[in-house]
Amino acid sequence: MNSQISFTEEQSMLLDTAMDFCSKNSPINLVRSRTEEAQSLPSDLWLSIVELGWTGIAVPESHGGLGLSVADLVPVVEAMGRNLMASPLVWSAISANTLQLAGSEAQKSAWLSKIANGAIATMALIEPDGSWQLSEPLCNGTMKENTISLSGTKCFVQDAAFAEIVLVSILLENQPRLVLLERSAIPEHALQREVVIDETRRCYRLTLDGITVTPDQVLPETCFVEIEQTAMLLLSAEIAGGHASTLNLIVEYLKTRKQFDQYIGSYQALKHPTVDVLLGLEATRSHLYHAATVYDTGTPLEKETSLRMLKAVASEGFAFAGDRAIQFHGGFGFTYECDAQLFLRRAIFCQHQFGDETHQRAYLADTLIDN
Amino acid sequence: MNSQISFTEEQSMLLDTAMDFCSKNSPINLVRSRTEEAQSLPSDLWLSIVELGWTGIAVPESHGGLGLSVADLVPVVEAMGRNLMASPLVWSAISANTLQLAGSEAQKSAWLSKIANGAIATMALIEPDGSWQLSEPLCNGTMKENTISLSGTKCFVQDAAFAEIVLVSILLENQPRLVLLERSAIPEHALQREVVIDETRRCYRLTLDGITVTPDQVLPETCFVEIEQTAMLLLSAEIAGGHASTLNLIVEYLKTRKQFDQYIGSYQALKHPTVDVLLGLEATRSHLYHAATVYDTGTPLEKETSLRMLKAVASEGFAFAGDRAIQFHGGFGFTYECDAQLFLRRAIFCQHQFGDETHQRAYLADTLIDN
Amino acid sequence: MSVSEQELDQFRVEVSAWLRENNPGDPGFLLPESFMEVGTDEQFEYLRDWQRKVYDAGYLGMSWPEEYGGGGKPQVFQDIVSQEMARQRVPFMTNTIGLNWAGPLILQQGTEEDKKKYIKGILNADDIWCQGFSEPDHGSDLGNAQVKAVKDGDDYIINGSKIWTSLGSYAKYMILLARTSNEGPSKYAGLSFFLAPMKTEGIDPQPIKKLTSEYGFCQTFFNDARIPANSIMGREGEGWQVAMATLMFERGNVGGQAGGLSMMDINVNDVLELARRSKRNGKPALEDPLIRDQMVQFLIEAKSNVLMGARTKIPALNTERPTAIAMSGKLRGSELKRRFCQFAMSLQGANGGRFISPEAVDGGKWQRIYFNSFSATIGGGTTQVQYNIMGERVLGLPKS
Amino acid sequence: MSVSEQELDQFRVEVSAWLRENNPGDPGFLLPESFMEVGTDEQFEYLRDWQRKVYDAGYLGMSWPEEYGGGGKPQVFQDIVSQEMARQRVPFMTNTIGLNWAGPLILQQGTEEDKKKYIKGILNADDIWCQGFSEPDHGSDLGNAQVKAVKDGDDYIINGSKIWTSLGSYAKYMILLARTSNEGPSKYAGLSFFLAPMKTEGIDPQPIKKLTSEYGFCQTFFNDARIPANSIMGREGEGWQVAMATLMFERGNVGGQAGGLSMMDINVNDVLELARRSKRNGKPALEDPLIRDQMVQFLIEAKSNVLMGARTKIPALNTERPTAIAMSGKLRGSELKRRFCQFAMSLQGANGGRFISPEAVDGGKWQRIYFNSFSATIGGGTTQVQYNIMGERVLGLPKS
Repeated sequence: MNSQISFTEEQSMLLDTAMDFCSKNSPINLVRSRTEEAQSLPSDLWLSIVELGWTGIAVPESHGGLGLSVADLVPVVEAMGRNLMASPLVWSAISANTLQLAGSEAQKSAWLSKIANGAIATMALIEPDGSWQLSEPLCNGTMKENTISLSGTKCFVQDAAFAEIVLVSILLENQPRLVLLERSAIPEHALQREVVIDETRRCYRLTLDGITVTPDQVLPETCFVEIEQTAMLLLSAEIAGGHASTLNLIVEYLKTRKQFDQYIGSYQALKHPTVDVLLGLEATRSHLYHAATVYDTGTPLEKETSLRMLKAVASEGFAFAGDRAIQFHGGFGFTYECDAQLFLRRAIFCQHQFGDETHQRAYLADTLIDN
Repeated sequence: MNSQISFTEEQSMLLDTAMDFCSKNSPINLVRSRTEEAQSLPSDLWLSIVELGWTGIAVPESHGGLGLSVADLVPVVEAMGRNLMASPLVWSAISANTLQLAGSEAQKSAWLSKIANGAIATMALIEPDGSWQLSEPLCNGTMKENTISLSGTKCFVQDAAFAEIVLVSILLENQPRLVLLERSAIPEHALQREVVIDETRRCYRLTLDGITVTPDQVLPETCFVEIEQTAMLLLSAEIAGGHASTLNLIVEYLKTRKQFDQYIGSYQALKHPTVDVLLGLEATRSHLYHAATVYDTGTPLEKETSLRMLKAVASEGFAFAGDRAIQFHGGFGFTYECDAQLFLRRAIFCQHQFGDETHQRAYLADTLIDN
Repeated sequence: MSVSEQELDQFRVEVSAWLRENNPGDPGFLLPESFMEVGTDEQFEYLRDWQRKVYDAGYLGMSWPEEYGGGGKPQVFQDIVSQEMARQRVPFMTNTIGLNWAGPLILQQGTEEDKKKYIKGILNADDIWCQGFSEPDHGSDLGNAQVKAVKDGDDYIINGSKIWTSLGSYAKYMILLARTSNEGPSKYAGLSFFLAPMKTEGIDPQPIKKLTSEYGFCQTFFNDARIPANSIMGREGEGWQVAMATLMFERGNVGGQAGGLSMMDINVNDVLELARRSKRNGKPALEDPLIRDQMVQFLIEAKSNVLMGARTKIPALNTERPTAIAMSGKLRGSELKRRFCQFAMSLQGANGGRFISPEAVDGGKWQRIYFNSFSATIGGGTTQVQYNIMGERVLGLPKS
Repeated sequence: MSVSEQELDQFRVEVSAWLRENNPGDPGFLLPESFMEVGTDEQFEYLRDWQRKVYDAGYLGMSWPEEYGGGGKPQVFQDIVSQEMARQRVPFMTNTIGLNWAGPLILQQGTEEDKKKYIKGILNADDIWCQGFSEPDHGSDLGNAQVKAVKDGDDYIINGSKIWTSLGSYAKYMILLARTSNEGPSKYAGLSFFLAPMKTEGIDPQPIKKLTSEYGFCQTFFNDARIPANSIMGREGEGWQVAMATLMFERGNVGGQAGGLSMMDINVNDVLELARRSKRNGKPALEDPLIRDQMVQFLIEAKSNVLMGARTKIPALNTERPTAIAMSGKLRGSELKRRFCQFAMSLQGANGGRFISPEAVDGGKWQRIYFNSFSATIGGGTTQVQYNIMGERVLGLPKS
């Protein structure tokens, strides 16, 4: 079995840059105040990100990007996760990757360079039933005289209100397909902000009823497997970062808070589970950089296995870390003021997107046991 | 849902008597030396048990017993379990109960009073595949001219070498049936001692090939459900007792052993899991006496549910306690000399008889969720 | 006064019908699960109105003396009301501290004047009560309370702060444990107990935002707040004994409470009910053997807790460690709840990531209960402290 | 000396063939999994013969100097042999202490005379070695060793006892850490290191019966045992340094070992293989979704451990807590093994209750490995102590 991890000098430098940038631009007080803003990230900060070239990492050079892989975004997203920085970067990148894999030449030409230059793109994949089966949308498209009328509801569409395009999965003539919706095609009332547990995020409900598209807005191919894989990889990168900061938060409190005249970190009842939080983090980061390695070089089976293992380990570990962070902060942990809740909320959100650990293990059983 | 526990003054007295008798007659040094003997218990001690009337508890008064229920044996078996006393009592009682429920008048008359008076009876239910499905034996009986030829192998037949009768489950004309084998019908070579993890027990493999019985040795009825239920109840009583003593063993060591100049019981890493061992015990004993209550008074569903819950909780709890007992005794725990291994061995044996916790929960899911 | 079975049965029918007819129904916003979680005015008003309605119908404080506003009936009537309220899942009685702790305490130890002054307002929810025991820096160590009360003429002057004051912003009175002396034979001897009027200059309850982003607790600051000297309960220096008597009511160790439902009981059966209507990946969640197994584990664990309770009633089955079950109750119950809430979220697929909103499963109730469940694994001695207590007091292990 | 890929490939083919032909096969009794578990004469003889055969074929100590009995070849040849032995799962080399710890130590620090005297006997298994580090009352605290060594003319007189001496009854030599002084700047300065001849009057290795009911360790008693003064390694008072050098070999931190398989590697893939051929209640175990899920959890956990190992090789991904992965290796590995053995037993239905015997699944191997797995969760610092160490040294938490 492939157990390779490769990490180049360039990736290492990117990680350092990203860690530096995110810690400077996403201190915890700003993370908190940004939850009150309309956008998850101020526009000028998004521009800085664009200037750093991160929006172009996975866009081909022919379309003005760096021509690297989506997996090369992992260090950046991990750094963002560490600082609870929310941004449209992940979904813009997944959208670009989707266009690259499944779009027409015209669609690619129209949008890839724009995305590389900071146009926000996002995807509408999930529906109100919360199913993780991306290739089984219930939303529908009905073709009539060269016009496709859409119907149904999408949810958890991240940053939709600020996106220039939204790639939407629908069932068209009983086939799962992707269609490209431009901002102008989405009436204002069709987007409704959703309340999600992670307050750093902006999610929207998108009501498709009444929206129409032309056939050339349908992507000629689909790539639901790749979309899911990319989402699992980048979501897990975000988780790994969040997990690392949760550990630091716990350790810091355990070192400084006293109860019954002793630092609480001297109690094994807190110390040992904190070691479990550490071991979970070490596991997640190891799976993460292995999956990132395999993402571009592995066989389809290796890719599938490494990503599902990653998402399972990452989801479980971060949820545990967040839960213990609240508990170990005692009464303070019960308050909104304590940062532990920010991480627990992030953990719960990420755990339930694109398959939790039970879901992933059920798939892994099929690949690992039956093959 | 029925959550009753009733425990009469008589049962309370029986528990006291049994605790007293077993702790006097089964000190740990004798438990150890008895593992080397042919029989699990010296004959004179068995006679004392017979004199106490325990072998007659569940035998009807009409056959010289006390006419109580098998459930009334629970306090006795718990007390035996506490002192790791092994004896043919449980299987003699289950055999008597089986005869009472499924035997012919002739079979009852021939054996029930003998069992009440101390004749050892046992049952051959399990086969080499280790299946817990009692009503699906693979051993066979072929009828020819009023003679039934048996074939196949039974195992885990407890105390078989000392039993006057063995009730054997077979497939006869494609129906699961029970036949009564008298000692004289079992050739010496048909019984072979088996190595089991619990060294206090005597288990035998019984090769049926070549043994024949007459049709009047077949029990007219079957009662596999009741056999399983009685076995789960009494096995769990034994587990509850063993679990209690394991806890005491751990607590005693944690209070007296020092490391790094502190009593090891002051370390939360040992103290807190020991509390879990305690909580497991409290759960098991609560389920035990509830199941014993329901055994005679509950509906079939309550009986089934309470017994499977009991066996699940008991199996898991004792196995955990035994495992931790070894660990918490450190280097000493790794030696045969430390009593922890006696309990762990007992725990593993009991866990794997008549369904472990996963098995029980699968059944419970069907009754609790689908009804 | 003996009551016939028939009379009781008839009463139950009557109460049940009244509740069915008067159940205030869905308010259109997510209600709190207990008085500790009342975070908005609309929640508070809704609940206060409901309590008043129940009292006006004669279904609250039924066993309290008539002369102070109670019903003067045998306790059994009130018990029937409480059972029916739980069964029909009507909202709880929000003046919990008054009804269950302060009220019974006043009836037990208060003067005639106290009873006349306080009891009726507790029952009809005119006067909301809160509790001032915990302090920011020594939550679990009540005996170490540091809020100061200094006698000055006809007043005590109070300084310091109390924390986790539920309903603090709505309360008219606080049961307050404060230090009147630093001398004396022990730290306990310096404590006194007050029925402090909250609408007093210098008393400032500041709502604390919880991790749920709701309010529901206050930190109450005292800055030279003058409360009347006769608001003391018992004598100066007897505060610890009064507080312990209060805790006996709080923990339900003794009767005397006004009754009525005091919190929404969320238990594994609610989780099972959720599971029955949940789908994962478009399929009924309860078709998944792993979910079934987890559900069964929770059902078993809950049953264990019930059966342990049943066993405590049989002394012969509790000879060795008679306090083990009672002392572990909070530990077992609170941890089970925390875990079954996690499971409840896992039944929701992507919707597990929602929070309080109409789109969320059950309005986001499960996410909120999960967050609120930490109040029980942390408050009143954390789970980790409970483990220590069990190890040391029940098993006799050496101190950590 | 550079070796061509082609030469190596050819060598691998040759070794592989030799092992296939000479694999001693099933002895008809259950073999131990490591030298720590050799409990009967028949096991010992079988394993000693096998080691000798491997040595005689030129496949052991291949990189050790020819003049002392080694092969004088590049290390890579020995590595190929070790890999092929693991792959073909032939029995392990039983003189483990000699081959991997004492041997390399002697080659590194011994005199010419030492090398001539000891090395060949280590390789051909004529001279079995054991280790005398741990003592009954302070297992983990090596620096606190209390066995006394007092110089008396040309001898040292040894008194005290050592514990967990594997192969103690078969050993000709022991690497012995003993106290030659109670003075000096620290407890470490009073220690000396000996290559003690075991067949000495007053040295009495007493087999310890393990929880498996097998033997495999001794407690070794020293009663005025006289060993030659020149059996000391290094100088008096330098024992701690020599012991630390030995531990570097033991932990595989430095190379120089004779090679060959030193224990049977039981891992999750063996459990998976067991699961594939197991039936529960007559049905293939791997049809049960709960068993599948548990199996997957073990496979993931094992993979995590492998990947952590891979990540340690990339400094840029280990900047924050560079020792976390290495220091938690024993903890992770030993606890995983204990748990997967429990799972392996649970696959066996009623047969989970068997023990070492022909009727048991795989001869009772899984029950035995489960029991033996405690040697790693207890020995060398219990899991609980490892957690402390991780918390304090890696996370910087205050001491317990």
